[in-house]
Amino acid sequence: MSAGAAQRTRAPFGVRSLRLSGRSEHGAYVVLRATDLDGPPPQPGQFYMLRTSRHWGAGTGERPFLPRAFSVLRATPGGSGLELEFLIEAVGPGTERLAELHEGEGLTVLGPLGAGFKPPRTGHRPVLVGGGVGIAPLAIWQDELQPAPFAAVVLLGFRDAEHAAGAELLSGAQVATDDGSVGHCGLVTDLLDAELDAGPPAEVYACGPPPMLEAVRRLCVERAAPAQLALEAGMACGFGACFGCVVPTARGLIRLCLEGPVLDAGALTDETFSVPAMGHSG
Amino acid sequence: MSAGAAQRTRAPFGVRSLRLSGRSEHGAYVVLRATDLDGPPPQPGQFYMLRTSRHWGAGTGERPFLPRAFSVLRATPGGSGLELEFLIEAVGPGTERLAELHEGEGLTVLGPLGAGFKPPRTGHRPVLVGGGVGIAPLAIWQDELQPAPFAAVVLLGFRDAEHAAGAELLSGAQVATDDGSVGHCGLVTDLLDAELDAGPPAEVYACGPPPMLEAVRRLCVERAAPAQLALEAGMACGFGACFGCVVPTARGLIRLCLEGPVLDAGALTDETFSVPAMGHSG
Amino acid sequence: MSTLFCGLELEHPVINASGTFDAIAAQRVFGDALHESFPFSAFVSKTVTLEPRQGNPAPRLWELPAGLLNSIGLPNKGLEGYLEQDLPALAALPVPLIVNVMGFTREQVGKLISTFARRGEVAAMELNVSCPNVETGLIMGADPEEVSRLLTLVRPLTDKPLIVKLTPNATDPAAVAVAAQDAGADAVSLINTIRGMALRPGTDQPWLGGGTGGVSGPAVRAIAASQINSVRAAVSIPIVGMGGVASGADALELLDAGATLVAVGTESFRDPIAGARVAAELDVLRARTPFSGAS
Amino acid sequence: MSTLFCGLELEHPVINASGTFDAIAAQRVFGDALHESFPFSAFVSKTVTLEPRQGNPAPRLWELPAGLLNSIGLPNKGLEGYLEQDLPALAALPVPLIVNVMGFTREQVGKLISTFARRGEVAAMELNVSCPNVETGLIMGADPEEVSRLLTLVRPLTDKPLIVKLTPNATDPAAVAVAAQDAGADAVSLINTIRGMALRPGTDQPWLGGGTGGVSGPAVRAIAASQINSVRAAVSIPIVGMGGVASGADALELLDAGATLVAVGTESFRDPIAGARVAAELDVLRARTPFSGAS
Ligand SMILES: Cc1cc2nc3c(=O)[nH]c(=O)nc-3n(C[C@H](O)[C@H](O)[C@H](O)COP(=O)(O)OP(=O)(O)OC[C@H]3O[C@@H](n4cnc5c(N)ncnc54)[C@H](O)[C@@H]3O)c2cc1C
Ligand SMILES: Cc1cc2nc3c(=O)[nH]c(=O)nc-3n(C[C@H](O)[C@H](O)[C@H](O)COP(=O)(O)OP(=O)(O)OC[C@H]3O[C@@H](n4cnc5c(N)ncnc54)[C@H](O)[C@@H]3O)c2cc1C
Ligand SMILES: Cc1cc2nc3c(=O)[nH]c(=O)nc-3n(C[C@H](O)[C@H](O)[C@H](O)COP(=O)(O)O)c2cc1C
Ligand SMILES: Cc1cc2nc3c(=O)[nH]c(=O)nc-3n(C[C@H](O)[C@H](O)[C@H](O)COP(=O)(O)O)c2cc1C
Ligand code: FES
Ligand code: FES
Repeated sequence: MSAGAAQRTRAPFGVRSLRLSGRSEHGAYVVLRATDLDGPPPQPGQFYMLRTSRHWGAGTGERPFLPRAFSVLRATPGGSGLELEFLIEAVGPGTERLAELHEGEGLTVLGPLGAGFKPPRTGHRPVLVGGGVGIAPLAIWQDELQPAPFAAVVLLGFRDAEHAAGAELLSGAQVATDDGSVGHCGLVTDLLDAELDAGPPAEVYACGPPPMLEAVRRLCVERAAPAQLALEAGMACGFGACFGCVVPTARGLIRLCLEGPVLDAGALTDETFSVPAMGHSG
Repeated sequence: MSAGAAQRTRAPFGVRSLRLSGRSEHGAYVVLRATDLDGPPPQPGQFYMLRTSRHWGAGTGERPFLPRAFSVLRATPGGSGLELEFLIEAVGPGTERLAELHEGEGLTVLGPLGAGFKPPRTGHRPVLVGGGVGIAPLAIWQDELQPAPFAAVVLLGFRDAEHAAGAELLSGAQVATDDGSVGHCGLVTDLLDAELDAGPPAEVYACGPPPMLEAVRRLCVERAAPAQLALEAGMACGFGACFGCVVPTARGLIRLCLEGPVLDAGALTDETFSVPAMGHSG
Repeated sequence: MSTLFCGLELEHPVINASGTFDAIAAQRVFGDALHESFPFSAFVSKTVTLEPRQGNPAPRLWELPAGLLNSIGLPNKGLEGYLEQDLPALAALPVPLIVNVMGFTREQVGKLISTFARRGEVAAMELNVSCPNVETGLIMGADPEEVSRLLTLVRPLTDKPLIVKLTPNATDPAAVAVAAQDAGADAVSLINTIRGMALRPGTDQPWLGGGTGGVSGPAVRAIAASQINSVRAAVSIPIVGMGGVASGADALELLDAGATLVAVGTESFRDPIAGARVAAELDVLRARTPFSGAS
Repeated sequence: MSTLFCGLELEHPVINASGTFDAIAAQRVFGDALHESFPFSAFVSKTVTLEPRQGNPAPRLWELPAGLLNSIGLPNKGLEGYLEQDLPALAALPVPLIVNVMGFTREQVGKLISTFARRGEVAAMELNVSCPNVETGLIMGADPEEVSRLLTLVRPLTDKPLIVKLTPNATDPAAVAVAAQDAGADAVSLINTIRGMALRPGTDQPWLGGGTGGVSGPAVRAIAASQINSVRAAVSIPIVGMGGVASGADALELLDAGATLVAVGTESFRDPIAGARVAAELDVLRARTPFSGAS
């Protein structure tokens, strides 16, 4: 088995329809909670393909049609099963439809999929860097990381205050906003830059829009800090069937749904983030 | 202007979204009520093209896509506009979606469309014959018909008791059911047959499944009773644009949405009801 | 957003697709409002043939995922009937009139073209060589040489703009477009409907009275965009783009693919004023991205 | 509901469409459950070429109304890589293996066919002459003579069933099917994806890294049914029908149109066990209408 095997929980074969057990709003974001009776606990950084069990389609441009990929935000054992949480930013017909789902309605899921985060190397302190809705996989990762020997440092960047409301989903986060309305005025990579200078060697975990990930990658290469980046790509299937989600890496084009979404920064190249992307907001 | 002009109220140009002000169930049928702020009062026998304002699509077979035709069941002046009512039997993806609409949600309508019923000739008593969901246009017609010199006779046929619950939407109806669970065990045309023998000459108004309309037509030809039949055909547009809704008549193929849906029985031929139809249930 | 097309100055770049809007019927249904807010910047008639046609037997429609399958079969009153009964009413519309014609022989097409050439009410003609419901349409329009021979005969018969409507049911629509351009067409329009079929559920018999039919609507838009793009690369004459346009964004995509005008077809069935909505949405989008789809 | 196809006894008539299910990847993701409830009655590999291919640059996907536009570009490990890395795992699947091959020259196809002809793991071969993403695919498959020449060369190289996969981007797919049959094909399969395109919103540049792509999904089903029906009328060899099958009713429609097997493609992306659901729904429908689609 490969080194990444531990970060991959296998998915039940086929979609299953879960009941939405909760829905909450956090500024620009919606958190959906659904009860998973049959699924195994996911690894932090893994994702699910989601769609609403009814009326998935007929939105703007007669879409959505395919399911959409979402990082697991949290997974906690509940009374009747696993409580899965997802963080949704409505940016198009699929996310809009998901964001309007009501408690009690059905959420059709496939997952957990992909490979998640690997634990920090010995002696390295975890530094979590999130941008926008990319904070999602960092929440479950913060939950699972041991507080000792190092508590995780959490650095989050957002566009404005409305988005920065998402920071409440993690604990002890330092925040940067583009418009300075909350925290540091500027980029979250400014915070990372400073953080890399402070204390023992860092292992960086990052998820966010492509320009942010590219900046994190460059910074970590410069500082020789190991980094694991959770990427995005347009996905049709999520389980390696369509060959659609490729990203350029040092090993050539790889299927992100299968080999990622978490990839070592060292495996990436200058081209990785040059592909027209899903358009995440920071 | 042609003789039928009076039975045609012109529609506002373009669809409008109405708010659903009520929804009730009557056995196998659902009645939707919506407040029409801008539309003119329809003529009995006219119809509307309906769709839900949201999530019209993505049902069984990735349909519906086009709007669906519905006879107006009733139109009554309300506090803030006209209260339009429609009778829905869920038989496929479009009617299923409409039938699940909730109060307060949007109903997108185009109409009133087509030409409705003409008043009975002098000295003729109106006999209304409905089958299944075809009772809809007869309800508004019964409301509008003068009680003198003749009260309308209402004969309704249904499959079973669940469907016969729809009879409560008209007053004083005689009912026939296929399974004999309510009223006469047999066809509504049995009732019509008897009714044509009783009293002064009848003018028949009928709406229902093609075999019923064909039986009514033959009966009325035999008895030389004038009859106005409200037909159905698959429609894409409802306003004469697609040339899709043709039915064979003595004048050749005519667009039902434009020349009908109410047609004089005398204009029809043996072929009229031979076209694979929408599959109304009796 | 006024648009110049083959010498016609149109108020905006959105017209109707032939056979998807009957302005005379619409006036009966909607009254004067039709003229007051006419949704298209030019009106294209349903295909006119020399002789009257009943069209195909019912049923003529089958709903598809995000689309429509039809086999209408080109019912029309024939040339005489059109001239007498329809032309006066269509000439009164507030926009230029484009007459769509089709013939079963080159001579028939010639007769139609030369007749309309003499009518001042007619601003331009669209030549339907692409209807998948009628034998000839398919064959003429799929073969560059057929189109070339046809145009050579009929092009000299009129000074009015002549638009050749291409069939998508061809291995290489761009080659047909080149043949049309070389033989003097002023513009091409595409796509017509794509040949499709539905079976009566649970049987091996076709649902449609006409057997096969043509697919239209959002389901075909990406196919239309591709064909428009490849025709754009092959010819320099203007293109009327159509196929699944339901919004300003869709219209912009076909314009960006290479069209000068876009036509709205099936979407008008869902809303008779769809054309006006598409034009308005397009206006907003173009104001946002000023470099895009400039006419 | 067991089905006989070219001498293979299959448990039901639903297989996968080439390139839409990677059984090796699926095993990594879903584990043993994949083998325990394998959704298809035969497994068709993604297209194998002689040399390894990276495929097209990203982005490769664009969502359409009721459909998908893709330009994957046939990435694969090449013949050697397939034989070494994939064949052993695919041979272990609980169903017969059909290898899909494509070559850029007739000689390449010959090499592929003769190699797989000698492999006991391979039950049948599907010859892709129809992929719209790679120059040759389009040209070979659209021309009856090209197909005839190709088959004449490669048919003698194997006793195994040879299925020719047709392109829908042709004026007359039935003529190509006839050519394939006459040159010894055991079956034909259709439709492959239909050429389509999407533009990067607000620009005149293609969204897809490969420029154009292929349309699949429910949006193309009526087009598939029509082509299957016209091929059925022209040839007597069995047909593998595909294009937009998402339910048992869809599968039944393609069977009734003339197919012996149906393949599920895009729908597997929405649910990896879609094939099994389609087969089960089909079973129920056929029990209701016993005369329909008998194999
Ligand atoms: C592994 C992974 C994890 C993710 N986790 C999260 C998460 O936790 N929370 C979250 O909110 N999002 C997450 N995303 C992103 C999410 O999947 C996308 O936002 C979603 O797919 C957008 O779908 P949509 O229909 O709302 O918008 P779309 O319009 O489909 O997509 C938005 C973007 O896609 C492109 N696009 C536009 N039209 C099309 C089209 N027709 N076809 C294809 N692309 C088009 C454009 O670039 C557009 O900006 C994740 C993505 C991946 C791959
Ligand atoms: C003038 C008029 C008035 C009407 N009034 C009423 C009314 O008051 N109340 C009422 O309930 N109904 C009424 N109808 C019928 C109603 O319009 C149909 O029941 C409705 O369109 C069915 O749509 P659906 O999506 O539910 O079912 P569909 O599945 O679209 O239609 C059901 C039938 O259509 C056929 N069909 C199946 N699939 C397709 C397909 N893909 N494309 C086309 N046809 C298909 C079959 O024959 C099937 O049995 C009226 C129809 C007309 C024309
Ligand atoms: C019901 C219907 C009737 C049509 N009739 C004609 C016609 O008479 N002549 C013609 O050239 N095209 C005809 N077409 C094709 C349209 O003009 C247009 O090319 C096609 O529908 C694609 O556009 P759309 O997807 O916007 O509908 C017809 C299309 C439909 C749907
Ligand atoms: C993402 C994707 C990849 C495909 N790859 C191949 C391929 O490698 N070889 C091939 O012959 N067909 C390929 N196809 C075509 C399918 O096998 C099938 O013919 C087509 O998708 C229609 O079926 P569907 O609508 O069920 O998807 C591919 C289709 C898709 C959507
Ligand atoms: S999303 Fe289909 S292979 Fe990755
Ligand atoms: S429904 Fe379109 S013409 Fe009647």
